[in-house]
Amino acid sequence: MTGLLVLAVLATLLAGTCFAVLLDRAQPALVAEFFRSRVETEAPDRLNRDLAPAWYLALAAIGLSVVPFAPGLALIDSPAGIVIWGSCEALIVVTVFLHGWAPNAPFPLIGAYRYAALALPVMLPSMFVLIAAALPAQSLSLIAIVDSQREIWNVIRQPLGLPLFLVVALALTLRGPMDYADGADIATGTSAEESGAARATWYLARAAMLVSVSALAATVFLGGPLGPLLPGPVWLWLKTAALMALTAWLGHHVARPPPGRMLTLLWIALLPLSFLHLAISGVLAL
Amino acid sequence: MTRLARIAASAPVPVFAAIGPGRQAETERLLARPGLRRADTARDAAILLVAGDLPEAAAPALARLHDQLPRPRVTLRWQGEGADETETALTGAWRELCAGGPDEEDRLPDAPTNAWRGVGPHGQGGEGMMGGTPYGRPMAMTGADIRDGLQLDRYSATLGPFAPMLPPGMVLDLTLQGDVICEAAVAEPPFAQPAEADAPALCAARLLRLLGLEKAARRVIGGRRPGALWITGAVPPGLGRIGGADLRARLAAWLADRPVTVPAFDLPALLAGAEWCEAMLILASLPPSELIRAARRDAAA
Amino acid sequence: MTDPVTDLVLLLLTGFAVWTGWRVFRVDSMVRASFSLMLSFIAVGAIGLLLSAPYIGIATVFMMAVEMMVMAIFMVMFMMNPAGLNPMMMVHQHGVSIAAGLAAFLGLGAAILLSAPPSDPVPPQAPVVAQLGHELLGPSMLIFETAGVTLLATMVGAVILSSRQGRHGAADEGSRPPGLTAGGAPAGRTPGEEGGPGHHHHHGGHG
Amino acid sequence: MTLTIVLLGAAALIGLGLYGALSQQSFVMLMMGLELMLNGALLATIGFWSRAIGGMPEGQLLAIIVMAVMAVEMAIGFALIVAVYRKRQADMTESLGTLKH
Repeated sequence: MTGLLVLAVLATLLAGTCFAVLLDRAQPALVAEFFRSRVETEAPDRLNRDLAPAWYLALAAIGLSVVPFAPGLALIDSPAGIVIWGSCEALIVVTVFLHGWAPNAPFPLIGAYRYAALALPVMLPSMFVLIAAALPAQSLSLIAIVDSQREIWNVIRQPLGLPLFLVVALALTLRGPMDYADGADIATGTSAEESGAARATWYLARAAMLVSVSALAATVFLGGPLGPLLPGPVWLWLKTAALMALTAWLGHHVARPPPGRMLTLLWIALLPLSFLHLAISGVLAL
Repeated sequence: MTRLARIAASAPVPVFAAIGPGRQAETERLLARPGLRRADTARDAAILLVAGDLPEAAAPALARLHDQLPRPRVTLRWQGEGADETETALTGAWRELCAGGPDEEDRLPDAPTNAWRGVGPHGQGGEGMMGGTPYGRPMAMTGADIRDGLQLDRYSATLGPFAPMLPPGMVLDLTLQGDVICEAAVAEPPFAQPAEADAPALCAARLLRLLGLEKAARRVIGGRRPGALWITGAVPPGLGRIGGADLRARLAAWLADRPVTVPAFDLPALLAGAEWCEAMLILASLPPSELIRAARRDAAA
Repeated sequence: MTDPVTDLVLLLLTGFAVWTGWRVFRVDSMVRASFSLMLSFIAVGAIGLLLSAPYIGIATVFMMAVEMMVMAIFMVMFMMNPAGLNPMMMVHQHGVSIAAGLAAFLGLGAAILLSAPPSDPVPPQAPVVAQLGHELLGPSMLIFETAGVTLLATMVGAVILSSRQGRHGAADEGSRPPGLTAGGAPAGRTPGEEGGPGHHHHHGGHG
Repeated sequence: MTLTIVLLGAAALIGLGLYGALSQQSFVMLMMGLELMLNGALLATIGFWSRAIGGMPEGQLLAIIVMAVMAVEMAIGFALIVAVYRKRQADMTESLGTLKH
């Protein structure tokens, strides 16, 4: 059974990554990247530079492996599944920072700094939203959260949850309005010095992360594998794909404000909003 | 030509443009075509497009830029030809590259441009671990902070003339704390551009690119609606205010296809204290003609 | 509960935690120092998982990743050599410190080896996370709430301490208390007697 | 056996942390030493809770408290560093002869 689940996680990650690349219409450009060489910077932190994409991928895999593929069936069946996802989020920030730190160049470092400054406040709404979803389930386990949505999905029971989490998803996958690590104004920031396979791997890792963020959102807000007729995994894949498409669309079609403005929005608007969301969900869950 | 290489060749051509005097508008329109992709960093490009005749002073910078492109790479010069021939030339060159065509050697030796000149216990220059100019680069030193007085390290750098986020030809001497610009001085004004560079569509597209809306920028240059959300709302109100109008107003005017004129302004004062992204937005929100006039004044002074 | 495999993994994880903790003071790059400390914490979190404390273990990873991120940012802000491009050893009273560290380790180690702690492992399949929750919001609620209030006070205090606005003016200008008599000399010491802002950059020589 | 390994590891971490806290000149490195000691304390707490007291919930509570202490130490520590640096441009323990202006 475990072997089957490992296979399912890896297959989902692989297929989902391909789907994400298709969503960005980036497949030929991606292939082309692999034909190109890497340019060395002066005195880089080689270890971290080479490991950052690998860590990003690994975190995507871990994040996906807490997601139940069928009711009561997840690879990592932990009583604190949501906290595992939370630690993945925290480690993603570290990974992106290292990716910008490693090349020892100004624009990547600016990107890394910006991302750290923006992602830490994003972490708070994410935690509130996830805890709010855990309240009706009376458990931190994602399996219990899925079971708690048998009558009514969280997206209806807690309408603010999914929109708030989409912001988190954009931040974790470095997309569009939340792409403060790799923006155009700093010459693609943490990737500014990367070329060839390294650049392509970083992009692939971001695509893989889009898969696991969407899968988690589908589990927490759309009932994950729950659904009529079709088997559980299929429902999970369908919902994940839908959320991936939505996130990618937002990434391509929403403008990115300067960091200062976004910080203000995060602290002044999003944080109180997620507080409110948590309070309401708590009262409703009583 | 292998199958993979054929797929790669079908990708939009990654071009990094070194735009010369008078060629900004044409180049921007050319690179907005669907078959081409304007790389945000030289590392992401395969073809270096040199548009127009660059002044002699820019030659060393061009050589450095050329060496920043990852190999295999190729340089194309765009003199008088029409946009269509150039597009065909670019696509052809890209095909050749993917098929393992000719590559270009580095133009500069892969060595520091300046001597090491280090003193101090570890030869990094300056006193102890501070100061000094190893390899001709000034080490970061603490300096007054313009926001809340926390005196952290200042990083000084010279940017341009081909920096993708700056107007072509512009060279800025910047002093940064983190991503906040403490001091900005114009070392070289941008290359002269014809009035066509002030076309509302092009100006709007420059801002849209900085706002992370690559596709919208292409659409606007193609004369269509940007088709994106929260464009003017994303710009902080009151940013880059010159005379009556702020950046938001100028962007709105350009999106409505109305030309914008701004009264005379002091560029360094406009940039000092701005966060990096805001500063780049401000630069892109000034019509090239006005920007060039102001920059020339500062460079002369 | 003492199956050799668990013990071996434990041994490896503990060794990793200690080794990364040692690296913290050996690497030249401050960022590497922060993140090797993070690795040490992550190893401890993994040990927690292994010792059937899932929530504590994972929460450790979560908290420490964020904390070390902040730590790294402060490192780059304040250290003169964050990238570790130059070798760096900034220590004082080195011998004493080594002695104290060794003494602490040996003392505690001796205590551990000489004493016989009771062996009463967690019953397997015990709902430890639920137990923790009920404990936090049940018998120990007061402790839990106190911790919460302490954290709130910390936030307020941290903001006050780090903001520029001092009690009697901008902090970096040396906020001066008002005079004891109207228009009299400010109370307290005058700035610059000792350790005033003459101390620009002691970094020299700490190579 | 298990408990002994864990406790010895904790002791080593505490020793290392003490060394760091005493020897480092930079405030930030000094705080790393403190964190390391707390890390050892956390490890010992987990070990005892899991192997010596039959999983009494109070043990986990103590671990939570240790983490809260870490958070407080970090926040106040960095706030103090910023406050001192504002006044003295000093990030070295030696630069602090006095705690007044």
